[in-house]
Amino acid sequence: MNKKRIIIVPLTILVLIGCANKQDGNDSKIALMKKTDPPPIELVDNPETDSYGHAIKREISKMKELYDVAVIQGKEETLVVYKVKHLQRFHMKKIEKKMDRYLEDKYPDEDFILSSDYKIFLETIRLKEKLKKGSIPKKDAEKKFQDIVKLQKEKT
Amino acid sequence: MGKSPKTPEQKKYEQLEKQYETKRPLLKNVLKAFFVGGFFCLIGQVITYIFIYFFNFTEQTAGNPTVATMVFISMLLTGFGVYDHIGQFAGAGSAVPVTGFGNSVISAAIEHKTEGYVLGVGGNIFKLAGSVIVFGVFSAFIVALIKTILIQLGVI
Amino acid sequence: MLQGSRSWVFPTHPAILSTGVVGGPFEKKGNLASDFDQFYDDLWMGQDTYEKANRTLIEDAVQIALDKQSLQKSDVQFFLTGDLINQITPSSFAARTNGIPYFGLFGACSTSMEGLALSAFLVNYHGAQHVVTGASSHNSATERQFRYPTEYGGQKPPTAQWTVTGAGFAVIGEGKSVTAPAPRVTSATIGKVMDMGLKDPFNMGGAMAPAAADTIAGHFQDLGRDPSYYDLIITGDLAKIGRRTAVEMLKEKGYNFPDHQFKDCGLLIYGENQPVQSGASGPGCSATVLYGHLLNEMKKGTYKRILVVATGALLSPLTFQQGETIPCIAHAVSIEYM
Amino acid sequence: MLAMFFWAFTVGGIICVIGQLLFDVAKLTPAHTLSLLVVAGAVFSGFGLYEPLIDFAGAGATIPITSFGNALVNGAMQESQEHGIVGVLTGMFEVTSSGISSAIIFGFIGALLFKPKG
Repeated sequence: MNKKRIIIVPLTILVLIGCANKQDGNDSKIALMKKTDPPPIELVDNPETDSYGHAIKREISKMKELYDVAVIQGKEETLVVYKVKHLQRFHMKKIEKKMDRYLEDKYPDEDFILSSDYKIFLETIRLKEKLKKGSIPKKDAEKKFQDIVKLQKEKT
Repeated sequence: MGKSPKTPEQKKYEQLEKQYETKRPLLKNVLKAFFVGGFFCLIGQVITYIFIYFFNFTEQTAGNPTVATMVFISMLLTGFGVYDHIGQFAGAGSAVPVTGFGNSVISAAIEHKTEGYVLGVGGNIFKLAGSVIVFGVFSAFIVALIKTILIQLGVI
Repeated sequence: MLQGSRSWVFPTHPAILSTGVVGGPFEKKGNLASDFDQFYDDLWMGQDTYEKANRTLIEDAVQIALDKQSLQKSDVQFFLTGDLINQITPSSFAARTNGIPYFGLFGACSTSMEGLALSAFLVNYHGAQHVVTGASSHNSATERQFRYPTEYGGQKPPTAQWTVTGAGFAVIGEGKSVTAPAPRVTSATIGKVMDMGLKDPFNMGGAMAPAAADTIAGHFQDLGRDPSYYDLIITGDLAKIGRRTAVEMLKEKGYNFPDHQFKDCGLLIYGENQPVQSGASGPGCSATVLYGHLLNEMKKGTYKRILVVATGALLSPLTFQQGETIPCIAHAVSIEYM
Repeated sequence: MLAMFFWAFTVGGIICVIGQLLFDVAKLTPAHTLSLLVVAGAVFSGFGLYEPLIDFAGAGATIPITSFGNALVNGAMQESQEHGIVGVLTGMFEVTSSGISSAIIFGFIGALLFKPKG
C-alpha cells in the first residue's frame, strides 16, 4: 500500500509539470533528444555588412566531435552553442579550448561565448521559434539573448 | 585496541566456523547494487532534465536542486519505512547514491526523536553521515591545499 | 548442591508453575504463534518509545504468569530478569512497576537461563517460595542500541540474526507445592566466558557456538550423563551457522547428536519465508520458545527431559567499535517433566 | 539525451558496484565504505578527472556520494583562485551546501512528521 503511494505521488507531480508546460514549438520539444540543426539568429543592426553568423555555423559544424550547432549573433557578442557526441563528452574542455582558439584567430575583433549546455541550446531554439512565429519583436529578442548569456555565466 | 595475537585454538576455531558460515551472495549482491544504483542515478538524470526543461536551470546549476529533490524523495521513502527494505535488497545500490546519504541523516533524526528535538534529533542527526562529511571535508582540504600550492609555485 | 566443577543439582525439583509469553507483530506471523499468550499488533505497544514498549512486554508477561496461578505480586519474593537495552532499564523499570524485590541480570541472550538457574537455586534452598524469572527483548529497541536506526537502509549479511520482540516469564515454586507432574528444574550448569576471537557483530551465532559446546560438554561431565539422557538439547539463539558449528564441535568432543535431538530456538520461532537471515536471537528468543512452545510440548508428552542452553554474546556497540573481539557465554538448565 | 540516460545508469551503477565490493569483499561497514568513496571522489577531483566524468555521465556521476568529495574540492579551488590559500578553508561548502542543507532540513521535517516503523 505504501509502496504504491510512493510511486504514484512523484508520477502525479511529473504529469502536472508536463501539463503546465508552456507552448513549446516542435523543435524545442525535441531539442534535448536529437539534432535540430537550427539556422543561426542574427540580431545585428545592419545585417548586410556585419553578418557572419551563417559562416560561423558552417565552420563550427565541421568539427567532427559535434553533432548540432546553434549560433546567435548579438550586438556585441556571439553565442555559439553546440552538442558534443556522447563518447567525446570526456573531452569537453579540450573541444571548447580548440573552438575558442579557432574563433579568436578567425574573428579577432568579436567576443564569443561558447557553451555546450543543453539548457542554453534549448533556450536558443526557443528564441528562434519565437522569432519565426513573430511573437517577439526584435528589440525584445536582444534582451532575451542577454538573459541567455547571463544564464550561461551562472555557476552552480 | 584488543589486537592481541590469536591463540592456535582461536585460529583453529575460525577455520571450523568458516566452513559453516553462510557466504554472502557476491554476484547477486553486485547485480542488485548495479541495477538499483543505476536506477537511482537514472531518476536523478530525469530530474535534472526536468529542471533544465521546465525551470531556469542550466546543466551546471541543475545539480543542486536535483540533489535536494533526491533527498526529499529519500525522506518520504525513509519516513514511510520503505528505504530500509530497499537497503536490505540493494546494499550499496541504495547506500552510495545521495539518497543513501539522505537516508542516513533522516533515519537518525526520526529514530532519536524520542530523546527530544535538541538532544535527540539535533545531537544525533549526523550520527551516521557525520563521518562522510568529516572525511569528505578533510580530504578535500588536503587535495585543494596541495593543488593550490602547486598552482602558486607554477608547477601546474 | 554443587556437582562437578560448575553444575548445580536441585534435589527438591523446583517446579515451573506457570508462564506468560508475549510477542510482537512479527512473531505473530511466525511458526510458534499458537504457543504465545498474547500478541501486540504494533511494535510501539501503545507506548511512545521502543524502550517503554520493551517494558510493557515484561509487565504483561509477568502479569499473565501470575494470573494463571492466581498469585498476587506480594506472594512473590524475588524477580530476576534482564534485557539488552542500556543498563537493563526496561527490566528495572518493570520491577519498579510490580514492586517485587529485584535482581537485575545481564547475560545478553543467555539471561533467560541465568535467571532460571538462579531462581531454581533460590527456591531449592528455601530462599524463596515463589520467584518470577524470564527475559525479554524488543527488535527495534535492540537495533537502535546495537546497530543502526531502524529506518537506516544498511544491508544485513546472511549471517545476521533477527532480534525477537517478546518476553517470556515463569513463576518458579517449591517442588513440593505441586504433586501432579509438572516441568521441573533438576540441574543447571553455569557457563564460562569463551572468546574465540571472532569480531563480526553480524555473525553472533558463529561467535557463540564454542560457549554452547563448552557448557554442554561441561554439563555431561559434571553430571556423568551422556546425550541419550535427554530427548532434546535446545540452544538459545545459535541460528543456522552457530548450530552447525556447535554440533561439529561437540562431535569432536565425542558427543554425537541426531538432527532431531539438537535444535535451536532461533530456528524454531520464525517461518521459512520470514526475512530473518540466519535465524532469531535476543534474550526474548529462548525465553518465549521455552516458556511457550517447549513447555507446551512437554505437557503434551513430546519431550520428557530437555536441556536448554541459552547463549549470549557479551558485546556492546562500544567494544565492537573499539575493535574488541566478542566474548560469549552459555548457561544450561535441565528441565524434566515429572 | 538517451545516451545520457544510458551512461548515467551505467556509470552510477558501476560506482555502486564498487561500494558493494567494499561491503562484501573488503567487509567494510557502510560508514567506512562511504567515507572511502568520498575521499576517492576528492582525489579524483584533484587530478581533474571527476569533471569529465560528470560531463560524460551526468547524474551517474553527480548522484553517487563520490561527487560530494568532488564538489568540496571544486568549492575550495574556486575560492582559492580568488583568495589564495585562505580560500581553501573558506570555500569548501560553496558548492556542496545543497546536499547537506537539504539533508538537515528534510531530516528535521522527517523527524516532525514520521515515527520509525521498525
